[in-house]
Amino acid sequence: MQTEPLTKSEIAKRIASDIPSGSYVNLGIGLPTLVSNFIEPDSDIILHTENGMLGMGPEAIGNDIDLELINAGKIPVTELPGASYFHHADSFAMIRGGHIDICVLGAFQVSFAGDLANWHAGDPNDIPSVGGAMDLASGATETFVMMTLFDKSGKSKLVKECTAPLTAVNCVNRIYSDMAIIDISAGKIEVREVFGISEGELLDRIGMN
Amino acid sequence: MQTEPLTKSEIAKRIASDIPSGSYVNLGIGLPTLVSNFIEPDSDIILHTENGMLGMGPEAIGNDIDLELINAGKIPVTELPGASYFHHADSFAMIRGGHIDICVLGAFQVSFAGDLANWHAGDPNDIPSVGGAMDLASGATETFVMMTLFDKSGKSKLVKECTAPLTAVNCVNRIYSDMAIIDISAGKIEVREVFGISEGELLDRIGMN
Amino acid sequence: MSASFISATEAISHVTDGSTVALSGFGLAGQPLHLIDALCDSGASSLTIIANNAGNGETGLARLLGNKQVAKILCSFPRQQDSQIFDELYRSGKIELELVPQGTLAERIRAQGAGIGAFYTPTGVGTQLAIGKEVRAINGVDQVLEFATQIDVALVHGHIADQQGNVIYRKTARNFGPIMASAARYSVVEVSRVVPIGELDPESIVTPSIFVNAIVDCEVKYAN
Amino acid sequence: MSASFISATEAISHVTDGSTVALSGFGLAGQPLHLIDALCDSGASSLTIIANNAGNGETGLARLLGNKQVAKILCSFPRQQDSQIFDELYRSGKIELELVPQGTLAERIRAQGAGIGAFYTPTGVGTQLAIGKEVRAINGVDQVLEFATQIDVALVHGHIADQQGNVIYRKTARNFGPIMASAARYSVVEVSRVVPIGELDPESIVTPSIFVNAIVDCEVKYAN
Repeated sequence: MQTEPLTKSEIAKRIASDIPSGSYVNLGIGLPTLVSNFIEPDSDIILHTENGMLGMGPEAIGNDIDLELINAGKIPVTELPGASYFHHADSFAMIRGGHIDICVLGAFQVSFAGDLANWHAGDPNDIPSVGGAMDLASGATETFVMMTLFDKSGKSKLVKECTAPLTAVNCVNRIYSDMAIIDISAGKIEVREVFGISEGELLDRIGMN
Repeated sequence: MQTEPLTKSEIAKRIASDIPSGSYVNLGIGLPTLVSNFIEPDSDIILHTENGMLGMGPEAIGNDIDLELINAGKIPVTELPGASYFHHADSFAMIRGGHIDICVLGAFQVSFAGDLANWHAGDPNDIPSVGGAMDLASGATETFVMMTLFDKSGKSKLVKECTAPLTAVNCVNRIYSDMAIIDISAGKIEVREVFGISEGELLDRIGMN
Repeated sequence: MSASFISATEAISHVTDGSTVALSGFGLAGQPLHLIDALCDSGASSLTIIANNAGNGETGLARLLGNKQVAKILCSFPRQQDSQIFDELYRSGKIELELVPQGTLAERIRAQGAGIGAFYTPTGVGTQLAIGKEVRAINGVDQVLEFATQIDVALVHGHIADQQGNVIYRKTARNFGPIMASAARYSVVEVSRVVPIGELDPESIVTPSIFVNAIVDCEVKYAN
Repeated sequence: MSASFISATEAISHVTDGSTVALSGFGLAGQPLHLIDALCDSGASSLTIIANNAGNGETGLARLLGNKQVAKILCSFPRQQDSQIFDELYRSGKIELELVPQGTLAERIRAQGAGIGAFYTPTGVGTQLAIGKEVRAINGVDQVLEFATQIDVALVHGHIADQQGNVIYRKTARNFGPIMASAARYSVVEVSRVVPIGELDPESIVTPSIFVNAIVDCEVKYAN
């Protein structure tokens, strides 16, 4: 057992190393964009950004910044050889049609059945914004969630039932978190690895024991 | 009154001269393709062919023949400046979405209400083939029919109700025929011009009197 | 009918009070800033706006919102770091919001342009955004019925047009432009350059002229 | 997953008895003749074919039909001057025909690729081809419900591919290729040339590599 929880970068590195060579991958805005820092240039992994591009490269710096070449988080990025551009309907045809092998999304909550809540924390004062999250969560072949396993007050984000509004039902295949990597398959949880916590304590804290 | 019925070329010429400058036009296979011979090069009329092209030029001859540049009748054609190519779903988005100003189609029968029958003569031994006729008849802003007004046995093709299988309901705006030009609007027939026949005799022969 | 080459002011005269206006763009990339400025100057009010976001900073769509010209916005992602003008209007109940998943927004626009009245999509099933919508199982997958979105005027940011009105775009500024141009009763594309007919490769034209009613040539503005 | 560069025979091994196979092409333009020849040689039988036409002359799709490998064809325009092989099979009841309006055929394929389960179209309302189909009035216009078409393998004729599997087409040979490539579980594109990654303009790629499972390079064959 590793004695320390993973840092955000370590989580991102684990995700990157688990993505098979040749995959088409969409990285959600926020935390998941860290994954791109750990994708090996020779891995043949191709990044999709829902605002109309395949073959997205690293964040642009200096003279490479072009305000008409941005990612889903509106950050200037670069173009890799083999890239292509397309309009929004075609971009979401890729997502909805099951052509994206893996998407990596952040989460407020994930249920034991794989339901995802990541677009609205539930506070009625918030301005609701969904973007492409629902399309990605329901459309990608596999959905990975990247998050801290417990919130700041220590409550588990992996829950029996989500209390925050859902993004999609039964869509999460795997959770990569600071404390554990957890598979969800056919409504069942399987802890693959723990970090800085024993499996027994982990199951206690998420209410599985 | 003109004393002779129009020839096919004369019908085609009339249609061409009635198409407003700047129109996007689809000419159906068969008789309607004759219309292209009479479109003035400076008329700014742009021809659409449903197999994926705007800006279609005249039939290709000699060294200009390219078997990957054909019209809906599979005849080699040419490309005019300003042409564009697109796939079949985009091509029929143009048709179904109401972007084609005028289509010119042949017909077996047209009803007084503007129903069109042009894809299947009704003989059960025929091999049924519809192509883009239904999409064009229902999708184009205006549908012109080009036909002889009477069949070989002298029966009117403009009928109270079509007996041949329909292509689309209430879609024909105008008939250009050898004997008359006839408008159909809100289920009413209006004879605009007759050729080699009096209006009274015409109405008798089509059963309108 | 073939495209006109007119000024932004002339193009915007097709927008009237209460019009539904689609604006291309994802954040600021592809937002038709020159056309939106003309729309601001026109004073047209009670507009319904269709766009992916709800404005950034103080320019473009944000300026239009700040002018109180917009009654309703249909979008997927209004909240951004610099969406303060929308945020204030929304929190004070001065603007109506219809929130739509981004892919459903794109497909509803595409459907309108393609003459498809409605379609079934798995996106959103079982969520708040599907409440009140018809659901149907197709091949064992629940799908929501979504309707095409009618648009009076589309204001689109393109890159280069030819003198017939064919348009190409630039990088991720393409985004919603082509589908909005196809969907509107009247489509306007602002471009940074107009070239003679025949200069664009027929294999590479993204928006054929059939989808374009007016081109606004901004070359002088872009050059400044 | 990224595209493989393989032989026609290897690509065709993904077709099994009873598979649904989509073939690009409008008449002979864009018909994937090399892949169809490999399909003929494979002997796969009881196929359902999706294509615009039902074969011309004695080659390509017509040869496949003549080989008795096809149980059913879904197309819009089977009857042509040189469709004698289909005509004979059809008249003798040896092949099943599902006739679909051309735009509906295209949209059913596009819907499958785009994850849209079904859609409403005005095409065909009130005709024999809508018998037994659901009809719904949308904004006062009757529309027919049409379902996405599942495809096991698409065989597509492209023009040039890069080594990542991005594809461009040539003139009206583009036709059904891009939508079929997007719709199939396994998509094969035959091309006349393969170029290094980076040689195709990112703005002009018609079928991004994400829609392509295998590229068959026919350069040698085309050169003959």
